[in-house]
Amino acid sequence: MLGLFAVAVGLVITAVAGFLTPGVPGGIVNFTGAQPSGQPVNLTVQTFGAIGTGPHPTWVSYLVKSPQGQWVHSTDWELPANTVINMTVIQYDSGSPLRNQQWGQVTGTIGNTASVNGKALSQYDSNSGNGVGHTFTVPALGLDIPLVAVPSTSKNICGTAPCASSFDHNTITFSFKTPGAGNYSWQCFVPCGLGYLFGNGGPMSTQGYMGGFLKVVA
Amino acid sequence: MTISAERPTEVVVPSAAPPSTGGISRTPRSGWLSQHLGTAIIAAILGYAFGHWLGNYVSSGYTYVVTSGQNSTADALGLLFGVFGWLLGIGALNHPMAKLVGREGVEDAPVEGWSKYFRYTLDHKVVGMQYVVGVLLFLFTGGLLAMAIRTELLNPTTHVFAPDTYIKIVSEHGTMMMMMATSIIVGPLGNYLVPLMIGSRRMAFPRIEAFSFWIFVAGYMVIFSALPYGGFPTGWTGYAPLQTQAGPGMVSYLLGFAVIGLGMMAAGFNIAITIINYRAPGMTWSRLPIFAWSMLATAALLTLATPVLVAGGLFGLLDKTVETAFYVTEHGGSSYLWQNLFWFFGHPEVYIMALPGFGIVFEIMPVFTRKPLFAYKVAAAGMVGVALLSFFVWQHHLFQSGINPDMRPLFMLTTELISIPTGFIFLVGMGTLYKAKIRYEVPMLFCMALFFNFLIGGVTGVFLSDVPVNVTVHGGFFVLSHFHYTIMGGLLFAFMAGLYFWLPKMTGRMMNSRIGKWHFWTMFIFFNLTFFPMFIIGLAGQPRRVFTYAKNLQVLNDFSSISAFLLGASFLLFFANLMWSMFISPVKAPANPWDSLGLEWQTATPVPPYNFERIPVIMTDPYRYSEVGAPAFADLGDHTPARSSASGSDQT
Amino acid sequence: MSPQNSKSEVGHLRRIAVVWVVVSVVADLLFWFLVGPHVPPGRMTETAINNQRTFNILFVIALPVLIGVWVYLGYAATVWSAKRDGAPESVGGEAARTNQKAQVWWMSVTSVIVILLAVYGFYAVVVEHGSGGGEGPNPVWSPEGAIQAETAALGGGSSWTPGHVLVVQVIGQQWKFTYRYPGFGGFESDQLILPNHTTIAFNVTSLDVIHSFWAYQLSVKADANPQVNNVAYTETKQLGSFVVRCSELCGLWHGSMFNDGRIVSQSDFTNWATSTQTANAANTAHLPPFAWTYVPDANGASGGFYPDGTFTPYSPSEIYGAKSPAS
Amino acid sequence: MADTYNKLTGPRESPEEREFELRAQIGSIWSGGRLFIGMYTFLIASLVFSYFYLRSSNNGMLWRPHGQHAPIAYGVAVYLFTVATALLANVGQRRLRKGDVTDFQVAGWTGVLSGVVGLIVQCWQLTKLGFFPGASGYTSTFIGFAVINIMSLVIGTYWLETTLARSLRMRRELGGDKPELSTAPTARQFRAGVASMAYFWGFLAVSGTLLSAMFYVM
Repeated sequence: MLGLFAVAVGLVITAVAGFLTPGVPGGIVNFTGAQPSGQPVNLTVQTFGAIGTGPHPTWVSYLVKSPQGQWVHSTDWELPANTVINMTVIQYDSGSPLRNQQWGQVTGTIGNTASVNGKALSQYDSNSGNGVGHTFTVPALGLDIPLVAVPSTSKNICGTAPCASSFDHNTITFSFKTPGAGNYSWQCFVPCGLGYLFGNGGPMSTQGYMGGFLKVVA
Repeated sequence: MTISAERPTEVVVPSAAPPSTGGISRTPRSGWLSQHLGTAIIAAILGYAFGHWLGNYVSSGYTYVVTSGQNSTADALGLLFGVFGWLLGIGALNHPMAKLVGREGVEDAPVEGWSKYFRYTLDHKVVGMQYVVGVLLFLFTGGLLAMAIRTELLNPTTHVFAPDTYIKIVSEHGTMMMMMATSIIVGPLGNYLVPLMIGSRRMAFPRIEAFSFWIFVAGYMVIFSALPYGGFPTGWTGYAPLQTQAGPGMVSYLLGFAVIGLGMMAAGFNIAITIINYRAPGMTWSRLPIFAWSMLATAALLTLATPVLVAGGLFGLLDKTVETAFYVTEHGGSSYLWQNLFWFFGHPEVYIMALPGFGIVFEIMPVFTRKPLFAYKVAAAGMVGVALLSFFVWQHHLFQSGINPDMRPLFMLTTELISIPTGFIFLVGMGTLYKAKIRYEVPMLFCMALFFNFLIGGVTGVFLSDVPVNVTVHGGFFVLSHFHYTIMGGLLFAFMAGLYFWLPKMTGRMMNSRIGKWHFWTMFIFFNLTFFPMFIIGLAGQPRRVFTYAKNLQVLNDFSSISAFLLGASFLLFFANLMWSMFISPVKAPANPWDSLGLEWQTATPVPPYNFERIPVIMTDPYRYSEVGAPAFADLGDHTPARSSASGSDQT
Repeated sequence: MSPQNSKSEVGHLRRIAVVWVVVSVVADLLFWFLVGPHVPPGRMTETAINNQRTFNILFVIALPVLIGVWVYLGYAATVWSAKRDGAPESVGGEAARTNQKAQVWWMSVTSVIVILLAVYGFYAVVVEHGSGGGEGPNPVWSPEGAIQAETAALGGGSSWTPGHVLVVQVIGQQWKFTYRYPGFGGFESDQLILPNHTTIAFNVTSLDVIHSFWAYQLSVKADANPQVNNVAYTETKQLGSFVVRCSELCGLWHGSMFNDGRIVSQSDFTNWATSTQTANAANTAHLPPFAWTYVPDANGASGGFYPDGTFTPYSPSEIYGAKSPAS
Repeated sequence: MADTYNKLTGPRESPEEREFELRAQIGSIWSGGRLFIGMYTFLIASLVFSYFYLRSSNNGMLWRPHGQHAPIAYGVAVYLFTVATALLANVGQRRLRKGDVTDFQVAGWTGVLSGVVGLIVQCWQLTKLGFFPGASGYTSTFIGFAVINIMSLVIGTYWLETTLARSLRMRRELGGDKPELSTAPTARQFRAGVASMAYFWGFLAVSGTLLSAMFYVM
């Protein structure tokens, strides 16, 4: 009896621990030390309609280019504090209107501006044109960039990641300065969790897909 | 025969002459050859596989399934058929199926040995013991999750868990504990003790009773299945439309609550009917042990409030599977609807978790104070009053929600009125202590602690019910601490008191009182050290269920976390004591170790299969501890000469 | 009961009462003067001041109750304990099944306290215009001028001037609050800046699930429900910054759903608002017209929970996140 | 429900004790039937509350746009079958009390048939809906109503059928003329069960009238 009880308890512990182990794919991608201290850090990510692998192959997500040049499926990025980050987002996804057009403004970047395929962007009307695929938003830093979408009528949309640059895409670049050390969550404000009420479930509600942390370290 | 206090004249029954019922006498057979836990597990797995396949077959074309890659319908049907298979496998459906062809239920012969604890049994004592293990498993799992919560809150910015994992843990902890707490006393002690206390040989509906336990276990597995499904993000309150938005883990929550709800209704139904109909001759309502009163009040809440939860869960499941829109405002539903349904159940549920605790304490205190229970009628009236009022207060959970704002003063009044019957409870407790001769055994320590803790929980409840103060304390750590003080500080302490007090009766083995005292003091101290700082944390502005908080609150949070770990250690001490005293080094319990006058102690230990050799006749009021020469509570009839002839030979 | 017994009874109760009164008075005085002024949520707004006072009054009543029970329990535990060693007594104590006087007293006192508290709470809610709590779409207890200000805001083209009620719309969305100022052309911002010495009417709504707008130091809390306008009032009293947190679990980033707000002077506020109005003008043009509630598209971007075309949206208010043209 | 003890191992009861327990069992059947109706009332009240709550809130003017209605012919048929079964169950019980066992059997089995047909029609109706379940508040509550109705019919018909089957088997077991009316313990329990069952059917008829009026008439 005692043994049976011990086995039951052991099973529960194993199961609980197993299901709770932080399951963020890819771990934390470290950008500190990639450059000499104080030098701007280049951060390149791509975003697309379906990750294609893992437990949820149909979900939208991000890949980040590690300092070693590989595309990694991770949304937790370690960045140096008080440093300019030059961020490049290669946007392969089609889009929709924003639920709240407020997020169509570029805010928080250096100069409150970004560039889409080389053209300056400070505000984008998501109700017209191709709409917005995603936004890159760090609420605590006031950082918000609408990631302009590729036309949904396009015949050349990247199906699953990783996407080759031959597919239709928009390249959005902007720079921002990291604050002092801390964990800053970032997320997307386009309701892009398909198949969920308000489009905010699934990938929008699971870390590692449409949101993560900027781990800023001193 | 009318129910009278007269002992019936003893007549020797010629037991060979069967009163022609359709009953079939079954001979005992080995427990492992018939249905038991193993067959239940196998049937549940098969049922799950079938249901999941069926769900995929039916719904794989749904838009939401195609685009999200997750199929709530398949998961719901899988779990539903899994539960069905489980009941089939354990044998819960044998009798209902036999009834279809007109067979009458006949109990199987009791199974000897350990295997009876893994079967669908009609013996309320076995069900009680099964429940002890069941709720401890629930408690242990929920406790592990609590440790995980406090680990994450050690640091405001560095995270051990991802935010979705953290919410998953919080939700799972809350839901498991709430489910467990509704049954923690009704299940083990209610089922075991009620027939013994009212002098009955049986429960009114033993199959419904067994059903309530096995569906309780099924509920545990269903709610546990939320973890592999990815958890659910709503906390134990499951607010829609977040509920509708969530992934398939939410199905486990909705179905789990519905399944546990079935168990709660079944348990409450059986206990209420038993107390109403099976009281021994002479046990008038004013002679009913106070624990049975508390069980009756609780059972009323269990049976009447829980259907509302089941209906709410059903609507939620329909929203998630066949895409109705009960809770989706944009499609003509209402997010307020769930809040109303949930709290209409939820507030009576709070008292489902408080009343059994009072019952236990009142039952135990007279034994250790050597005094009658002070103001017995006030105690019973207090419990019934709380039960009644609890149906009229649910909107105090919704003061800031914008639902019926002009009704707030009314709900503030009804909520504060509940303080009056709750005050009765304190009057009774303090009156019983007055000029007592207190013996500080472990159960008594837990009883005294309950009054200490519940007072804090109750007084902070008045703060919460006040609309102006509620603005600050609603939805924060203050309310979190408040309900931990009432549920854990009240109910769980009472449960511990009950276990230490009655385990000697249930198992025939004494709990070690030395370890017991260590367990009590560590639990009492670290419980208060864990949760008292949370009042301050809450007032300082920390909302519930957050993984980040203000940096200046780290000291208090860390203090609370470390105390929580020590509280966890105190529970390990309890488990160690349980293992040690029950299995490793058992000490045989005396027949009546606490000198109790309660009926349950008057029958033999271990309790004979049908509790009493003769149905006892109740002679007087309970709790006449302080009167020298008071008549015995009950006439058990085993001193009559007829006994030997009745039990001696069948053939007379 | 023998006279000797009844004497000792009085003795017990008198001792308990003396200790209780002394400790209670001391504790109440200490609390009221030392702790009371620092009790959250502080004194930044009218509602905060009122709610702090209510909390303190409740606490001053609660302390003697707590102390009374604790003193009694402590007394009982020490004085009325049985001898530890020796054979257990099978009977003992005194016959005290019930005591009419004690019961009547107890019930009367608890009833009076409880009803007084409820009456006081009712009074406070009415006089303090809902005490900062969400009052639903049609507040029954609103401060002077609030209804006119809100009616004007909805009409559009209203402009705020110092001394009047400021209408601020709080929009909850997963996972950020944004704020619209109808008095300044209806611009939307993720910053919450408020003028000092002004009555504020928060109109709280949500674009998706239930959130709860909790401006901690302002002592304002109102749930944000989709398609519900939940109104809460306060009056600012001090300059300074305050914290806004979401206090209703709303999903993944619930814990991150906070921001700092500031109370600034009226002229600073006007400067900030007008300059933001200008800076955001291009974006404001694309926002839906100001309304109390907005109809979020339940489906989100291209393909949602419900199949398209299965219901007829009818919008008495404005739609955030239209489906067309992009999809 | 009311189990008899296993004769080999059961307690040795005196006749008084046996009579005492039998009365308790009959009392349990009586009070259990009433309590079950109480529980069921709360379940149905939740649905009624939802109906009127959504109706009065009329969120997004989507309580019931374009006069949506459920297939009314099917609905009326289900209602009539429910009421017919309730009548038959009650008539049967009355005849049984008067001593007419055959009438009870005939009425009962007709009632079972009527209940089963009602159940089939109710399920059939769900395939004939002219609307999407989530189209409005009315359609949602209607689906809830249909599910609860199926549940009620299953429970009621099952209960009715078990009493009839019990009556048939009792004849074989006890023999004799009209053993259902004898003083045998099992017969006394049986009669209590029939009374509770008929009472429950009466309750179903009343609640069915209310619900059908709500969903088909109002």
